[in-house]
Amino acid sequence: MTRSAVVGLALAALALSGCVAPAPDDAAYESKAASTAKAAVSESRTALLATRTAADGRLLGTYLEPVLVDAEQALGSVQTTFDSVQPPATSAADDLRATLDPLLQSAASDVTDLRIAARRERADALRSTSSHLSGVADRLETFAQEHGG
Amino acid sequence: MRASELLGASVRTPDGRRLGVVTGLRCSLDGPSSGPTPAPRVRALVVSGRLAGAALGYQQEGQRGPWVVRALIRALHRHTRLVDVALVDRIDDGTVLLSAAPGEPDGR
Amino acid sequence: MKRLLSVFLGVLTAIGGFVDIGDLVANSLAGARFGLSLVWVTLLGVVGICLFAEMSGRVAAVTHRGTFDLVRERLGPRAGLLNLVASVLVTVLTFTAEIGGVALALELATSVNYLLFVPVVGFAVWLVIWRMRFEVLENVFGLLGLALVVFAVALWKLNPAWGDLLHAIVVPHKPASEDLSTYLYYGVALFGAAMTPYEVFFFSSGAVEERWTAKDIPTSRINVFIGFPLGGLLSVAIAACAALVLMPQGIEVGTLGQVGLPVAVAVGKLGLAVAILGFFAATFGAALETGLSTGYSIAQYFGWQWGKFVRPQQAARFHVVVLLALIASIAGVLTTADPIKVTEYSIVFSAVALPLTYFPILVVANDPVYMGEHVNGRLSNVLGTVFLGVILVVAVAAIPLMLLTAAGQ
Amino acid sequence: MTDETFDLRLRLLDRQIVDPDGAMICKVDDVELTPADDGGLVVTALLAGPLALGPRLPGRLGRWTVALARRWSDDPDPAPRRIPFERVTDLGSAVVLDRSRDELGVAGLEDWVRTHVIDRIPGSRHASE
Repeated sequence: MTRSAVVGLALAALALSGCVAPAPDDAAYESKAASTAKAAVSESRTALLATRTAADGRLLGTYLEPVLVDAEQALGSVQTTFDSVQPPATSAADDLRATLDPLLQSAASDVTDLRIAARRERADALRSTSSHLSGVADRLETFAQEHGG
Repeated sequence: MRASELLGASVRTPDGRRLGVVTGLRCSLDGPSSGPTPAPRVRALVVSGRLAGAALGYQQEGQRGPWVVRALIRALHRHTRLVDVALVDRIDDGTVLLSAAPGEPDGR
Repeated sequence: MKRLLSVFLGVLTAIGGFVDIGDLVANSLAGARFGLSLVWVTLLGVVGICLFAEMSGRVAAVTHRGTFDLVRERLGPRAGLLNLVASVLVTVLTFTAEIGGVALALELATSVNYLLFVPVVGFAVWLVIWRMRFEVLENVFGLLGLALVVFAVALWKLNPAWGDLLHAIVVPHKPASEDLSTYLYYGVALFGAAMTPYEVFFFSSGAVEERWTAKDIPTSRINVFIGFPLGGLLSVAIAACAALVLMPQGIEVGTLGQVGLPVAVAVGKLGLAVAILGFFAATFGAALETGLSTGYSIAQYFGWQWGKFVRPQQAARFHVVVLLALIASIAGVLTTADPIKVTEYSIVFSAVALPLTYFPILVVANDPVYMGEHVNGRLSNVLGTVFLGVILVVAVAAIPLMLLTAAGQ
Repeated sequence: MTDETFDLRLRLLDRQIVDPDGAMICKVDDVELTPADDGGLVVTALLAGPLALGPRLPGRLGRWTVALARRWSDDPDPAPRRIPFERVTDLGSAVVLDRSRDELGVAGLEDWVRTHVIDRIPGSRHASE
């Protein structure tokens, strides 16, 4: 195999694995935080939309659970990926992390609660968790917008 | 001999000049065969500068479109000539040696 | 009357069979992220697939030879083999994505994890390929695929401002928040999804399976020129639903469940059930097509007997190839690689492989010795040449765009 | 084929070979040429199988194909499968022969796969329904 082919394969493997190099500076870290928040908004709102549609009697019972499970898993991996990035040693980076991390955790645990309540068919729990998650999603969205996402 | 030994072989004149490579084998359908179909008889070697694109069929009459492809392939093969098979002296490990230099390219 | 009915049936199956997992995912993804600003790519792709499907159908009807038979004849054994390897890799990747898609559709219908369905789905695919007559297989899954019309119903129920919708399609604006490279990357994906090469292998080999002759060319044209554009409209409806329901919420599509959500919102439970049926039929039908196409391509290159018009015993190597492709695909899904991600890669690699399929078809459709009076006309050639240029640009740009955008992230 | 002359590479090589019923037999993987008494080279046989295709494939792949086919064969000096040109009844979009695959005995792998794999699966002898 020629060297260019090896380089090409390595590049392809890097792209396919979707992994991110450790953030080198504040700007890159901020952009990573913003895209993380955006991804979390997407998953939270998916869970919310599905739950709301189900509450309106418009979603099949079997459909809700896989959608919630997928959102839960995706949120988990979004958070893990963000946490695996080594933040630059600046107070700005620490602030970003201190704001975003609790929001991610909150969103993840809300979606988990939704999934549990959905399986138990607890309408009241679904409603209260939804309204909480809705607030978290809005804050995540604001965060993403503020940081250029 | 197999046809594939001829195709792609380079063609040289007795004085060692390289004419190109064999890109096709012009046949007439009048060879001896004990079956219902007369056997193809190779009349001439199609000799061109390069092999690429020669099997697409643009060196034969009739294959016209699309225009861009035809123009490209014809440009690649503009120095194509037919070499009468009677001029072949011997075939040696990927090289066709001619017994005499053929005439000028027939312009196709 | 009977003939009219069969033409009508042909059109319906062409519509229902148009959409596969790649179209579902790519259109929903692009709709949720870029609104309707990429619909023009889908429309372009539909024109392209119509053009080349008609050509390959005509070639198959006149010569009774499948696409790869001719690919090898025109490109020779070396370039033909390279072409074969690339096409088979892409087709098997698509096969994997379709099987994953069937399993995901079943998950949405039952709440049972999709991985548990994979062996059953694999066996069912094999059984249908092994036992069901070609015409039956094509019609059943084509007609069931029409269930996806529910996306058009959903769009109508969402009652959008139609004028704005049309304007967004005709005068596309890239959303300001997105990079140009990302926009183009998704354009490549949509183009690859609309023009997937296996559709042409399947269409031309199907013409041989059904023993078409030159007399069937008009029927084939009706199927292609009416069925495919209407199928393409389903793709547009899927994109529009995502643009109307998911985009305002900031939802990015990453699962099949998200693709169906707009239907639930707009139409309700029954509509959603129909959508799931559509997902199932579209992916199962496409799984059959990709599986068969793998066998068609390899058998045609080597000159083996292929096809479902003979007993399996008489096409032993063909059936073994299909079986091996199926086993590889099942193994691929069971690695737990996300089927939606597999789909995204399969359509981008399809875009890379496009010229390999379409160039030889264009050349053979121009061969007067083969085609006689059915040789390509001027319009086919002008459009064919333009599309060949487009396809080449897309194929060359696909991988650099993928690396540049980290696969659209 | 009404052309006065035609190109062997374009019209014969790599073309599908079928039997009188249209059943596919193999490809024209290569063509055997023999010098004729009255001049020129005449096609005397069509060659098929890995031993004919292998030498036409590039480099290592070609050599491996040939080596593998040699190992597979019982014959100490295996040759490609040879179909005398007398068998050809028509040269069109396919090369048509006057015998079936089984009568010609040219498909080793197909027979092996049929006996060892396909025949063992129920339903292999029946047409689809």
